[in-house]
Amino acid sequence: MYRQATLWFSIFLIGSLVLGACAPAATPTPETKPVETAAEQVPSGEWSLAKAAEPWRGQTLRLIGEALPPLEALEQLKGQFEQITGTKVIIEGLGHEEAVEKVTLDFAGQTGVYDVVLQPHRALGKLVNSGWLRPIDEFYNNPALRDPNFSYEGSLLNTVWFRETNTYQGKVYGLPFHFISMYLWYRYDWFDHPDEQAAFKEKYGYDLPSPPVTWEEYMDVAEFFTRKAGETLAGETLTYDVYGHTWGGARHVTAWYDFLNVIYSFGGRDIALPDNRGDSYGPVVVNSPENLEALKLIIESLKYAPPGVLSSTWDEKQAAQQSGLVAMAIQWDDAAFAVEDPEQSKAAGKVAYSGVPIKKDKMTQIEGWDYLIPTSSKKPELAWLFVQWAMGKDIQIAQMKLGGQSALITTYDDAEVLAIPYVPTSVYLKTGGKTVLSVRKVGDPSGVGVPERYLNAVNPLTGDTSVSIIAKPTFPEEERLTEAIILWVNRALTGEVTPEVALQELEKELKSILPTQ
Amino acid sequence: MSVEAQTFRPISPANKASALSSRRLLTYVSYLLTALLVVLFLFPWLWVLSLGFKTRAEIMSPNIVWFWTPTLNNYIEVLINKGYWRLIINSLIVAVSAVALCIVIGVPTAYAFSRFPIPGKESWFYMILTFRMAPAVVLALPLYVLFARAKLLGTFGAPILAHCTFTLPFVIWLMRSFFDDIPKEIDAAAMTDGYSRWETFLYAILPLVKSGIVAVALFSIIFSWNEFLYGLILTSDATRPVASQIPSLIRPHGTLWGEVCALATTASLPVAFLIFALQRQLVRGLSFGAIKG
Amino acid sequence: MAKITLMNVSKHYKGGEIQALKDITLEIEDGKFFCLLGPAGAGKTTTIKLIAGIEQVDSGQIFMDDQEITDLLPNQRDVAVAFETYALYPQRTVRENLAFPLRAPIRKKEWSEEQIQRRVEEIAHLLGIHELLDRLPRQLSGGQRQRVALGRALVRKPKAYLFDEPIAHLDAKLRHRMRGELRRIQLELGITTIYTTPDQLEALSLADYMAILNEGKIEQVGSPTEIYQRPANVFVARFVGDPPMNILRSEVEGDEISLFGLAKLSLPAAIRSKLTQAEIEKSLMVGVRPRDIRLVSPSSGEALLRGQVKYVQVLGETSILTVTMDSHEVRVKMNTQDAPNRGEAVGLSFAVQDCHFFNPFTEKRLD
Amino acid sequence: MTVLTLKNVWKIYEGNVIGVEDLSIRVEDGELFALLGPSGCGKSSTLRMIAGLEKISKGELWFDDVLVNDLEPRQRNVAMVFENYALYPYLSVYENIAFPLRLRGMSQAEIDRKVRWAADFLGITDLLPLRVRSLSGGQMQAVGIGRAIVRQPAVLLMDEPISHLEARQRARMREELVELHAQLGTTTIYVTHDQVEAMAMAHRIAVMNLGKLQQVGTPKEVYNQPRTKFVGGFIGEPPMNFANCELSSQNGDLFVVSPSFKIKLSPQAAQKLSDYQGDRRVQLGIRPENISVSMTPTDDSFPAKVYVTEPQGDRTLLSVLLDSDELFLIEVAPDFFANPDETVYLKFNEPIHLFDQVEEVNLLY
Amino acid sequence: MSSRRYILWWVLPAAILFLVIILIPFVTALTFSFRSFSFTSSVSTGQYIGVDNYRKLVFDNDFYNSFRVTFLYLVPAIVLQGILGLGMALLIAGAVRRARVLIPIMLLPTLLTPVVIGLIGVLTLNPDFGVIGQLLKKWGLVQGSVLGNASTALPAIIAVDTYQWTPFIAVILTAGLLALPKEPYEAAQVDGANPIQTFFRVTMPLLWPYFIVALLIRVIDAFRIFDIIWVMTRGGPGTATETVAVYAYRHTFRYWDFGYGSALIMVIFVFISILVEYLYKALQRWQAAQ
Repeated sequence: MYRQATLWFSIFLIGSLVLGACAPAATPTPETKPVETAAEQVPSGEWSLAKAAEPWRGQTLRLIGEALPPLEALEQLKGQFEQITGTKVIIEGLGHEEAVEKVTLDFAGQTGVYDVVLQPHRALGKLVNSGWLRPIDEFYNNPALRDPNFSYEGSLLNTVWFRETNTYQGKVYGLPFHFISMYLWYRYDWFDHPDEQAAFKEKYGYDLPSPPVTWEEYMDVAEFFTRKAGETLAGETLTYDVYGHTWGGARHVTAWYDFLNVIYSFGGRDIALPDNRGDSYGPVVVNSPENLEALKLIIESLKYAPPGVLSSTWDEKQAAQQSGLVAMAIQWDDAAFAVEDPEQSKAAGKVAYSGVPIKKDKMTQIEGWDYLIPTSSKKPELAWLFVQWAMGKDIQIAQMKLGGQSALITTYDDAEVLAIPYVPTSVYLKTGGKTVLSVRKVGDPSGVGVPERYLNAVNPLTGDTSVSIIAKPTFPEEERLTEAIILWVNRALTGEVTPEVALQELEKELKSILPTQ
Repeated sequence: MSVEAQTFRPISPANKASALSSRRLLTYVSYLLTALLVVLFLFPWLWVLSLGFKTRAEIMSPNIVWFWTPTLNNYIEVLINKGYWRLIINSLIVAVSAVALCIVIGVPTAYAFSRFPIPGKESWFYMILTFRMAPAVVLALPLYVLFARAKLLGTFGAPILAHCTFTLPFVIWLMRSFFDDIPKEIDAAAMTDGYSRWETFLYAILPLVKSGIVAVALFSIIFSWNEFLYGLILTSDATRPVASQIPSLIRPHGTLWGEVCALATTASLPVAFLIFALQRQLVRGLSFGAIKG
Repeated sequence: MAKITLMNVSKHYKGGEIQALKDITLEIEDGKFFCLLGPAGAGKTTTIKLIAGIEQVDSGQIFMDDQEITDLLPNQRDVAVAFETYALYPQRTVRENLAFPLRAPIRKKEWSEEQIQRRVEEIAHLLGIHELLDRLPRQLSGGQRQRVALGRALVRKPKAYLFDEPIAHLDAKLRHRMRGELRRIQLELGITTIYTTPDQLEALSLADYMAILNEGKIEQVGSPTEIYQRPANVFVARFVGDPPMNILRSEVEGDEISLFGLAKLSLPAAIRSKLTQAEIEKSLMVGVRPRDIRLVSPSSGEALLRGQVKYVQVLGETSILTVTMDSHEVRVKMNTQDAPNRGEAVGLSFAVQDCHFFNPFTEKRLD
Repeated sequence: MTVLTLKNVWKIYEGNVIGVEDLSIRVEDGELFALLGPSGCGKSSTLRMIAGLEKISKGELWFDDVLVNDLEPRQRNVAMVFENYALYPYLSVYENIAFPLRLRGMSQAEIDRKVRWAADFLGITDLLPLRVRSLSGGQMQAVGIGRAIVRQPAVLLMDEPISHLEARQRARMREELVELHAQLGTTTIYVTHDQVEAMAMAHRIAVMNLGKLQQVGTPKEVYNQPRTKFVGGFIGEPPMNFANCELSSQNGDLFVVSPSFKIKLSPQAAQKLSDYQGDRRVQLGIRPENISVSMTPTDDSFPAKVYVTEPQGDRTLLSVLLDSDELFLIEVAPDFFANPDETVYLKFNEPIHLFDQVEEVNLLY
Repeated sequence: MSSRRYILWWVLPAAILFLVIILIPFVTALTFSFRSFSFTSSVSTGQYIGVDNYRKLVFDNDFYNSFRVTFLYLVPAIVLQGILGLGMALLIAGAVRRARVLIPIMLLPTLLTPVVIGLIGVLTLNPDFGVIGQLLKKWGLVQGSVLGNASTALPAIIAVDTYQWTPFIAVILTAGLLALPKEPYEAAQVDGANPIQTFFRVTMPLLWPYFIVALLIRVIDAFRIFDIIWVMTRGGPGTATETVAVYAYRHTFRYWDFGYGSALIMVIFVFISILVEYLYKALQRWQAAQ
């Protein structure tokens, strides 16, 4: 019986040698062909999209991305582009992982199905390294294709952010679809309630911090708001247990982001990235005292989180916020719209937004999704024109209103955008603490604006109130690092191993993944 | 003999009565258990169904919501606004075509395996069976490349052929055992009656395995209907089966539970209907005595 | 109508382990009723299958008239087969089963729908299954199914009929009737018919001539009378005739033979000469049919053997006695009225001209 | 050892189909009793009711003095040999025979002893380790019997146990079963459709047809004095011939008249018919051996046309067509020969039987 | 028959399809396993590296763990599903008339795709929002999260898998029960078996082939299916639910390491083919014995 199995195996073995030649090249290395522009010369007269797109009239453009509300906005608005250019745009929206899988396979197979792909910026290294992405400079610098009104220099909220999310080793590969950061979300109706303030003061000897800006305050507040059903909270009797905060405890990417928030704030890093650049390799420093302290704090904080915390991902975190189960959480700003949506959230209008608590750094981490143009696309110019169009103000505002996070400064001129409760904090964080659209004082019933306490909190690292922007790796091994960190953090959170062991093992594993160590 | 004497002592009328009532009790218990099982297996499904009529706030409530005003929003949103009703049609096209193709191709092959002296027959057959378990993960990339070169990506051809990777071995495997159960004399009779091999297969043998084919097809359709990875990576939005689209409802700002449930329950209806319509054939086909391998 | 010839046909099963037919050569004359008689596993069904083309010969040739058909497909041979296992199409009604051969694509032009229906009715009447025409095979008893199977063969007029134990599952009375009918049909149509049966009575009743098959070999070919009266060997002698012929091991003592050492019988001259030819000196096999033995009083001088009645099986008019002497058993067939009771002592007597003599080594007939 | 009594037993199936009608039989202790009839006559239903496999719709079934109507089969201590053997296909021969003993939790040693006894008794000791699949029909039958006798049941039931065997083997098994019964002495009920079997083996035979009991008697009784036309036709090989006739009295003599023949009844027969008030149309029954044939007309003979002749070794069967288009089977000497459609002359010898056209009872019984 | 030369025509379409969509891709994947072929490595170039991937695999403890987990998942799941499926089948087959209606209803869970089943599992088992999770919490059966606890996550997955697949097994066994021969039952009744003895000594042995078929299908699936586990736990907490399928999926579709991923799958494939062959042979032996 074993003999037969091995027989088959050897048949395949022989077959594989024969067919090996037919197999696709393992790493396709297409050279980046110079763009053959139909309109090479500078057009006479004013630039217009219709004219620039003339050669592709009647063609179809395919875009793929994660099915997020801003993508739906794009779907709704793409008609404008189609009308102007006489092309057809097909937008495919998939789940997060599915979008990544499908794009990678499409690139690996060099099928050229997609002209524009939306990918998380952390995939840049993988995509560039495999030769799958076309730098956009060749379009950007081509007057025939570039809208004179569009520029990524000076028009974006933050150039560091842009460098991190859209460039790789000096070349620009895309434009930001999503420019996102994490902030501390809290129920100001509870925090600002006089009964609660009094009770807190009595218990902890200092005023209820609204919001907490240090991790010590965070822990106190988390403990304070953890209540049983039947107890009173903000003047109401609870029908269910309420918790101070929630966390991403499952073996899921949520845990990784949440972990990074704390270690960055504690001054720790997983990889010491030179120049704070994600595309540069640095030494593995994950097993540091700061990180250990951070990890222990996370574990400690789980006492004040709902029972489901160890299996919670961003869905459960979001649900905890929406259902009024928790007093605060650290969450992505592109998810906030759903908390502010009264259709699905009991907390709508009762939430204010602050930054991640401070230890040694007042910081935010960088994240984004990009519009990218693959080398396999057969009509990259049209793709570029579409991306450029999508970066237009109207489109950006429309996406913003559906829950997107625009990178464009001009988006925030719009009055309606400014009225979105989480916008001021988002912009404040993304501009490194430079732009303050509005300020929220304690007791302000609107909840809109950067909380005064956080605004005034000093960054211990710089001595001023600025916000540090922390890059994450984008080199090809990034995904493996992430998975490794998720696994060991999860093991530490569930108590399978001690935090010390987790970080030691993690350090070993990260070193084995990185080629330079 | 003493043993018999013990076992077969005369039974008094009292014992008789109790024996009778215990039999009746057993019937009632079996009814009760059946009902319990139905509830046990139906309840979660019904729960899923009910979630489709709830808002996210009602679904993700810390207190379970038992009574609520049903909303059709999830159905409207997912089926009409997102246009996913088309995906159910896609699923039908893919599953039915793949299964039809595999039946058309696989049934004669199974017959050949059952009847003809194919050299190395059992080894081939075992190999077919083995490949039923070739994981999609390993075949996905090669198939993707293959279909890209054949310009099948974005057409229904790609998922249909990909689903054949598991449907074809399944069909050949099960159908062969159906054929094995049919006496070879039937073939012999038809052939001496003047029918060629092919005519014999068509007129004499196929009618016999009709319900077997139905059963195999139904199971294949279920497998195809539930397939995820091929349906995802080998399709475009125009050809994607519904199962593969469901993860797009898992979003960082919260899974669209209502829509997931609305879509999932709606998507299971066509197959449920098929099974319901063909249940007689299904039971007959399965009890052919043939799925013994 | 055709003459069918088998030339040196051999057939193995299970990868050569089991030899079903060993070098069979047979000629079945045109228009004759030919019976293949033999016990289960003798190779009867295999022979039918080879002639029908359902199975392939390992070696040898098969001819129909002068055309070699060894490699032809069954549908190219134009023979009709009635299978012992019926092989009815379970999902078709009796009517459809009977019409099936006529509906074969190759006969599309020959038979109109009306003709088919008429023919089916005709055959159904003949076989007494006309009331069952709209039933499915599973609603029929074994005997009824067998008649349908037979009907499906008879519905056509092929070059040859091949019947594989076609009436084995009918009840006794019907078997009598069907036997008569089959014989009549064959006589009227004159179609070459090959008929297998394990039942010697059937073969004797029906056959123009017959072959006895045992373990893949032909033991004897001949007319029923020949075979019954002059069995070629012990196997045939015991196989044909009911109850089987008593075979008595005997010692040769000069001109006489001694039966079980109990009785002496003088040898006919013809046999004696054969004995010397065959170099048989001591022992001999003597066969006596149960019908040829008479019961006499044990004390009478006529009694060759004396024994005790062990069983009496009443079969109606006749009874079969099993008489034991020492460790030997002899069966006697006689009228029930005259039958003794169980346990009675009896004497047996028979005439030497009713005896059959066989070579004890080759078991072949001596004269 | 058990006396088995059926009192007015009915089996009524769904849809009011009557399987067994008002059957009363008493089977004596140690008797070998045959239930004989064509398929569907109710004999198997009867047996299955005795086994407890089917419920008795009406009536009473007694084992000695115990009413067993409502007992489960396992409480009746019956053993059964099934037509299709009903062996446990997944067990060896040994385990098949041991099965009933294992159910009773007997010790291994005890089981071994009994199984070996049964196997030895049936001469199948060699087969014990084999799988039942590899056995021949006869061997399977032996195993089925072994399983039945291994626990010495009160009643042994046999349902067509040898009907699937070859003729030659069947003849031998008949003797062996008789021998077996003689040694065990267990009350045995034997169901068969083969009258030869019943005749050859049974002490007494109950002939059934269409759910109704036709006659109970010893083999000789049912052969010589069939109570109904059915029994007459069913028992005997080749079967009894029947002809539609009319009774007519002429000059004080009673004649049986048909288009083909006219026969004068014997005085004894006429005596029996003296107070017969029924239809004048009757059926004449005569066994094949009681017809003599000659090629030339004689006294009392009448002509018939040869249909087929069937030589059978020690006899020849002759089928003839009467003028009334009735087919008669006649047993003639082995050397008899006639061509088809040739005319021969028949003469009926005693005994002849006369059956009522409607009731089909033997008027001369 | 001299149909030998026609055999090819009967099997040709299937053979071509089989070759194109299964064999060639499979062999292609096999060639991957001899290459260094990963998109998430800056040094991987796709070159031929012999059996390095296989060598690496020998020292991969997580791989061994995934095998262990697979069996921890497979064995209880199959036992549970077998027992429940049998119970269900016995009840359904108890009266054929009831069976007709029940079979489509019973199959409803099977019609929810594994992804959905997994999602529903996640939702209902959540102690904060889910109906089952809350009940478990209320009854004190599980403290905290079912899926976040290494000792309860795998049982939870088994439970969800059981929910989905028991009906499938039940349908196969129902068919088996309906097709069982009557005779051995009657023999057993007469032989004196009570209902319990009948069940264990007659029904079970006769039903075994059906069990083996169900087992075969489920074993194969257990090595293939990753969707339910991926959706529910992604192999977590820790690696407590990381089966070989999940592990291979992670390497292939998370790390984009086609070289190592293919090597993993080839080894798994050989392993299952041996397992399946063993089961298949057992099945054939069983049939031969009947």
